[in-house]
Amino acid sequence: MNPEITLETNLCGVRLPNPTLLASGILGTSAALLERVARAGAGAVTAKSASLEPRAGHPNPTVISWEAGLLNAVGLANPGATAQAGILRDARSKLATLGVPLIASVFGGTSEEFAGVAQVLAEAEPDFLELNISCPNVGDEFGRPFAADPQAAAEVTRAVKAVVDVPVIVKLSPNVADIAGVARAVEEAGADAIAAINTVRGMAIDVRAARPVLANRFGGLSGPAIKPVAVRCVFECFAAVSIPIIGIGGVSNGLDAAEMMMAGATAVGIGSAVYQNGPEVFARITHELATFMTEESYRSVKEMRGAAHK
Amino acid sequence: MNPEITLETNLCGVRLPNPTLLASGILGTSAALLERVARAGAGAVTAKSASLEPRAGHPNPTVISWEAGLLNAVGLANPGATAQAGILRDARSKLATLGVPLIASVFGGTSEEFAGVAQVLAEAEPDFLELNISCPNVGDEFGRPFAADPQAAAEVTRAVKAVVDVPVIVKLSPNVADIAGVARAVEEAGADAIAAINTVRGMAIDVRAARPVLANRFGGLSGPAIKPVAVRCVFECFAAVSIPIIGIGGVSNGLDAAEMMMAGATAVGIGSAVYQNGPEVFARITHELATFMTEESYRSVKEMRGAAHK
Amino acid sequence: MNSQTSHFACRIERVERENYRVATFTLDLALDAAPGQFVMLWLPGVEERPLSLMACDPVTLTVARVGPFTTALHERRTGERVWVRGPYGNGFRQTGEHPLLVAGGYGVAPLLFLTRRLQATSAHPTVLIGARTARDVIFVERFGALDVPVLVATDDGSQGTQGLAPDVAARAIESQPVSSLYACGPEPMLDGVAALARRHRLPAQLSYERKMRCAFGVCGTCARDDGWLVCRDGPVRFEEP
Amino acid sequence: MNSQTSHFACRIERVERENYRVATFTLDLALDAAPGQFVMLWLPGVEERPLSLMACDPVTLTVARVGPFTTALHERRTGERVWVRGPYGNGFRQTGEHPLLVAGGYGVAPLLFLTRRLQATSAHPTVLIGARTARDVIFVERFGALDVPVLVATDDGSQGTQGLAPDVAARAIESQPVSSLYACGPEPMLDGVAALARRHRLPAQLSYERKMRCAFGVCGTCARDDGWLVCRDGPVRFEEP
Ligand SMILES: Cc1cc2nc3c(=O)[nH]c(=O)nc-3n(C[C@H](O)[C@H](O)[C@H](O)COP(=O)(O)OP(=O)(O)OC[C@H]3O[C@@H](n4cnc5c(N)ncnc54)[C@H](O)[C@@H]3O)c2cc1C
Ligand SMILES: Cc1cc2nc3c(=O)[nH]c(=O)nc-3n(C[C@H](O)[C@H](O)[C@H](O)COP(=O)(O)OP(=O)(O)OC[C@H]3O[C@@H](n4cnc5c(N)ncnc54)[C@H](O)[C@@H]3O)c2cc1C
Ligand SMILES: Cc1cc2nc3c(=O)[nH]c(=O)nc-3n(C[C@H](O)[C@H](O)[C@H](O)COP(=O)(O)O)c2cc1C
Ligand SMILES: Cc1cc2nc3c(=O)[nH]c(=O)nc-3n(C[C@H](O)[C@H](O)[C@H](O)COP(=O)(O)O)c2cc1C
Ligand code: FES
Ligand code: FES
Repeated sequence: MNPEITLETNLCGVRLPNPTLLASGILGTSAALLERVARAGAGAVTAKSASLEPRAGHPNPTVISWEAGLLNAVGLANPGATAQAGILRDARSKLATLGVPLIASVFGGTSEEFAGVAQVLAEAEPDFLELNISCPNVGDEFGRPFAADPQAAAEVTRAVKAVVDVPVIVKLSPNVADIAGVARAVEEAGADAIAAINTVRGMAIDVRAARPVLANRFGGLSGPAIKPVAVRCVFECFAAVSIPIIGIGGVSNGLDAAEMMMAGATAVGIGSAVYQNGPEVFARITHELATFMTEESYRSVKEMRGAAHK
Repeated sequence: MNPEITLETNLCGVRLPNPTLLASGILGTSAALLERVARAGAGAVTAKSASLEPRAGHPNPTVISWEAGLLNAVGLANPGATAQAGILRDARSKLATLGVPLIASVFGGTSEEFAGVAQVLAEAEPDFLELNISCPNVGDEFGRPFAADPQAAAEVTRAVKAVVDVPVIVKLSPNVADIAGVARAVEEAGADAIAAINTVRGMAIDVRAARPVLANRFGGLSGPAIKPVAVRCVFECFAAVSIPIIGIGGVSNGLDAAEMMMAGATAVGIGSAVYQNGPEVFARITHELATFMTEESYRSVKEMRGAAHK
Repeated sequence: MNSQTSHFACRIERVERENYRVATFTLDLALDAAPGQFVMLWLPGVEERPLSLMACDPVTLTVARVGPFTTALHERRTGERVWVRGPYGNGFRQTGEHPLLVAGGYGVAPLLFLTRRLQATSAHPTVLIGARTARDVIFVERFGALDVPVLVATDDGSQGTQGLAPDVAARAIESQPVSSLYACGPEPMLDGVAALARRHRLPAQLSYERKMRCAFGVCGTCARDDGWLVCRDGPVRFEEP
Repeated sequence: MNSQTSHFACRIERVERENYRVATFTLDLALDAAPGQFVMLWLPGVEERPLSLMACDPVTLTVARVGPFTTALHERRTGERVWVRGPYGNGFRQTGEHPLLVAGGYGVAPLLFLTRRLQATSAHPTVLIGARTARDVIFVERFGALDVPVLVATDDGSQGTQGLAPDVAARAIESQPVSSLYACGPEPMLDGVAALARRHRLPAQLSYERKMRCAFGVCGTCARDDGWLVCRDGPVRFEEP
C-alpha cells in the first residue's frame, strides 16, 4: 500500500484504522465472531441488535439469497440486553489490543425500552451505541419502525441521549418518502452520527409453493440490489445534516466504498458482501480502496467525502 | 400452448388477450412503437407519460444499465398533451384490429393540470388513463410526487375522475413508508385500478468522475433489482384494496409474472426486461407463464391471483 | 425468487425406512456436491432445516424423526413436494490410504457418500457404526453392498462389539492399519474421536452440527464458541495431528 | 456503478485533425466490436452522445465539431479523460465480392473500420467519399493506406468527380463490378443510395442516426417513423433487393 495514503478515519472523535465497518446483524452474534471480523480487517465492528428481553427470532426460512442480494427476516433474534452486555464486554477486551472500535446496537418497542436497553449496553462501554429504529422485519409485533416518522425518530434519539454519554448513531430506513427529513430530525434531537441504510422492505414468493418464502412473509433486501438506493440516501442525508454518516448498503468492493464516501459517508458499513467472500472481504475492500486512492491521487479518505456534491 | 389454459385477463371490464402489458416510458413514444409491441405479444400497451406542455426531458446521461437493472432520469420527455392525443388516436386505430387495449399516461404538476391533461388525452379514447403520480425524477421541478402522500394522491384521483369517464389507473410509488395507505386513499377517491410500482429512487456515482452519472443526479431504479420491492408492494396493496392491481417491477420471465399475480396482481407490467430481449420479451413471458400454468394445473390466470395470501 | 429461485421445488421419488425413526428420502433433483456438504430443506408452512447429503445425484437424505420438522417430513409420501437450497458448506477431503469412518446415528449418511467417493480412489476405507442399541444400527447393508469392512459398536452390546464408538475405534486402530479418521455423529462422539486422533497423531475430519439460519456464513447463528462457522467454515473440521 | 460501472473511464491517447471541423480521437480502451457499432461518449457535466467506432482496439472516434458536445470534445487534449459505454447496435454484415462503400462526412469512420474487416475476407471493396467541397473531404489517405480504390465526389467539383455521392455511385456501378452497397452519411444521401440499390437490385446496408438516450432499445427516443429503433435494430439497416 502506498505509504502516502492514509485510510485512518475519525468518526465522532473515535479513531478507526480504516473506514470499513461490520454492519449490525451480520456475524456479530458473539465476541469471538466480532474479534474474528476485526482481525480480518474491519475498521470497526457492530454487534447484533439487542432488545430488553431475549428474542428467538422468526422461524426459518429467515435468510435467502438471490442474484442481486439477500432477503432476510431473522426477526432480531438475540439473547436480551443483559446477556448482550456480557458479549459486548468480552468483545471489547478482545478488540482493545486490535485498536478496532465496538458499536453496540439497540432495539426496543418504545422510546423507554430503547433508553433502557441503551443503558444496559452502555455499561459494557462500547465505543458507540447504534439505535436500530429501522428494522423492517418486526412490523407485525411493533408496527411501523420509528424511522418511518421524523418525530418518532427524534423522540427515541432524545430518550437515549438523555441516559447515556457514549456517542449515539441513529440507523435510518430507506422505506420512507423523505429520509433527509428524518436525518434532520434526529440530528436536532442530538444524534452524533447517522447510519444509512437499513434494509429495503421486500418479499419473495415461491410460485410452486404459492406462498412467501420467508416465514415472516416480508423481509429486508440487502446487497448489490440496494446500493443505488443507499448511495442516494447517503447523498440526501449529507445535503441535510452536518453530523457524520455511516454509509451502508450493497458495498462489495473498494470502488463501492469510494462511491459511498463521495456521496457523503465518513465510514462505510459492510454486511451482505460477507456472503461472497467471508470476513476476508474487509481486507480486500480496504486494499481496493487504497489502490483506487493511489490511482486517483487521494491522500486521505476525508478528501473523498462528499466529493460528488461539488 | 395447452388449449385448456386461458391467459385472457379482465381488467376493469376491458379484455386483455394476456396479462402482460407494456409499462409506461418504455418504447411507448410513438404509435408505430406501440403497435410493434402489441404485435410482439403484449396484452395491453401503455404510452409514455404526457404533460400539458411539451417537455425536452433531462440532458444525457438519462438511462444507464447495471448488473441488476436500469437507472433512468429521462425527465418525462414528451411532446405535450395535444400532440400526445394525436399519437394515441393513431395508436388506437392501429391496435383496434389486434384487440390490444391502449393505456394513456398522464402527468401534471398540480391536480388541475392532471385533470386538464386527462381531458385532452381522453378525447383520443384510450381504454384506460393511468395517472403517473409517482415519477421520482422531476422532484427538482415539481417537489415530492403526489404518491408520497395519501391525501395528495386522493386529490389528484378525484380531480381526474370528475372530468373523465374512461377507467382510471393510479400508479403508485414504492418510495413511501406505507404504500397500502396510499392505495386505500386512491381507491376511496374513485380509482378503478392501481399500478404498482413506479421506479425506486436511486443514484449512481462515477468514482473517477467524482459525480453522479445521471445529469439529473437522482434517478429511478427498475429491473430485477426491484422485483422483491414490487412484489411486496403489490402484496400489501392487495391486502388493502379491492380494485385490481397492475403489478410492475422487475418482471423478466413467466415465473416472475406468476409471482406478481400470486402477490395480488390482475395484470403484469413489463418495462426493463425489454432491454435484454427486445419487444419479443412479451411472447416469451406469456409462453413461460402458460407452461408454468400447465405444470401447476392452473387453468386461468385468475386462479393465481392473490394465491400467496392464503 | 424465480428467475433465480432461492429453492428448487422437487418431489420425493422414493422413501425407504431404515429403522423405527430413520428414513431415507430420494428426490427428483441432482446436485453437484461433495460428501459432507448439506442442503437446506424447506417444508412450506413448517420450517427449513439443514440435512446432510447421503447422495447428490439424485439428492438423497437420511433423516431421523426427532421433532416437529422431521416428523412433518416423515409424513410426506412419494410424489409429494419438498424444497431444497444448496449445497452448502465444505465437504470431506481425502487423506490417507486406510481411512476409518466413524458414524453415529444419521451420521452414516454423509459417510456412505464419502465411502463411495473414496472407493473411486486408491483408499481402502473401514466403517464403524456406533449406536445405543441394535435397533438404532442402520446402513449395515448399504455399506455391505459397497464391499467395505463394517464394524458395529453398541452401547449395550446388542449388536457388534459392546462399547462406545471411540473406544471400539481405538481397538481397531491397534489391530489394523488406520491412516486417518473421519467422524459424523453426536458431539460427544466427535470429541472422543478427536481425542483418539490426538493420541494416535492421526489426521481427523469431524462433521459438526449447529442450529442454522442462512447456511452461507452471514447471520452468525451457527458459530461455535471460537467463532468457527459450522455452515461456512464447516461442517467438516480438520484436526491436524 | 462501480462493481459494474456503467461507463469506462479512459484517456485520450492521440488527437489527429482531419480537417477544419473533424478530428480523430484514439482512446486507451479496447472493445470487442463490429464496424457499424457505436459507443456512448460521456463528458461529465456536458452531455453524452452516440459516436461510431472508426476502430475498436484501441477505440477510435472521428468527430465533427457541430455543437456544444462535439465542441467540448474537440477542446479535450491528449491525456485528458472521457467516459465510454458500449458498444451498442448491430454492425454491417459482409455481402458480395465487390462492395461499394459510400461515405458522407464523418460517415467515413465506420466505413474505414468496415474496409479493414472486409479486406480480411475475399471481398474487394471500393470506397466513394462524398462531400460538399474539397475541404470537407477526409480520409482519402487513410483509405489509400489500405490500398483500396478511392473515388471522391464533391458537390462543386473542387475534388474528384463533380456530383452528389449517389449519382457518382450510379456511374461507378455502370463502369465496374458492384455486388452490394454500404452507406453512412447524411440521410438524404442514404435515401439516394437506397433508391440506387432498388434500381440495380443490389443489397444495401445503410447506417442511420437519431437522437438517443438509452442506446439499448428501452426509451424509444431513437425510433424512426416505422417503429424501427436506430440504437437496437440498427444503426445499420438492411435493404434487400
Ligand atoms: C450440517 C447439518 C447436517 C445435518 N444433517 C442431518 C441429517 O442428515 N439427518 C438428520 O436427520 N438430521 C440432520 N441434521 C439435524 C437436523 O437439522 C435436525 O435434526 C432437525 O433440525 C430437527 O428438527 P425438528 O423440528 O424435527 O426437531 P427439533 O425438536 O426442532 O430439534 C431436534 C434437534 O435438532 C436441533 N435443531 C433445531 N433447529 C435446528 C436448526 N435450525 N438447524 C440445525 N439443528 C437444529 C435441535 O438443537 C435439537 O437437537 C443436520 C444438522 C446440521 C447442522
Ligand atoms: C449511431 C450514431 C453514430 C454517430 N456517429 C458519429 C460519429 O462517428 N462522428 C460524429 O461526429 N458524430 C456522430 N454522430 C452524431 C453525433 O452524435 C452528433 O453529432 C452529436 O450528438 C452532436 O452534438 P453537439 O452537442 O455537438 O451538437 P448539437 O448542436 O446538439 O446537434 C448537432 C446535431 O446532432 C444531433 N443530435 C443532438 N443530440 C443528439 C443525440 N443525443 N444523439 C444523436 N444525435 C444528436 C442533432 O439532431 C443535430 O443534427 C452519430 C450519431 C448516431 C446516432
Ligand atoms: C441477515 C441480516 C441481519 C441483519 N440484522 C440487523 C440487525 O440486527 N440490526 C440492524 O441494524 N441491521 C441489521 N441488518 C441490516 C444490515 O446491518 C445492513 O444495514 C443491510 O444489510 C445493508 O447492508 P448490506 O447491503 O451491506 O448488507 C441485517 C442484515 C442482514 C442481511
Ligand atoms: C427509461 C424508463 C422510462 C420510464 N418512464 C416512465 C414514464 O414516463 N411514466 C411512468 O409512469 N413510468 C415510467 N417508467 C417506470 C416504468 O413504467 C416501470 O414502472 C418501472 O420501470 C418498473 O418496471 P420494470 O422493472 O419492468 O422496468 C420508466 C421506466 C424506465 C426504465
Ligand atoms: S447459519 Fe448463518 S452463519 Fe451459519
Ligand atoms: S435510444 Fe433508447 S430506444 Fe434507442
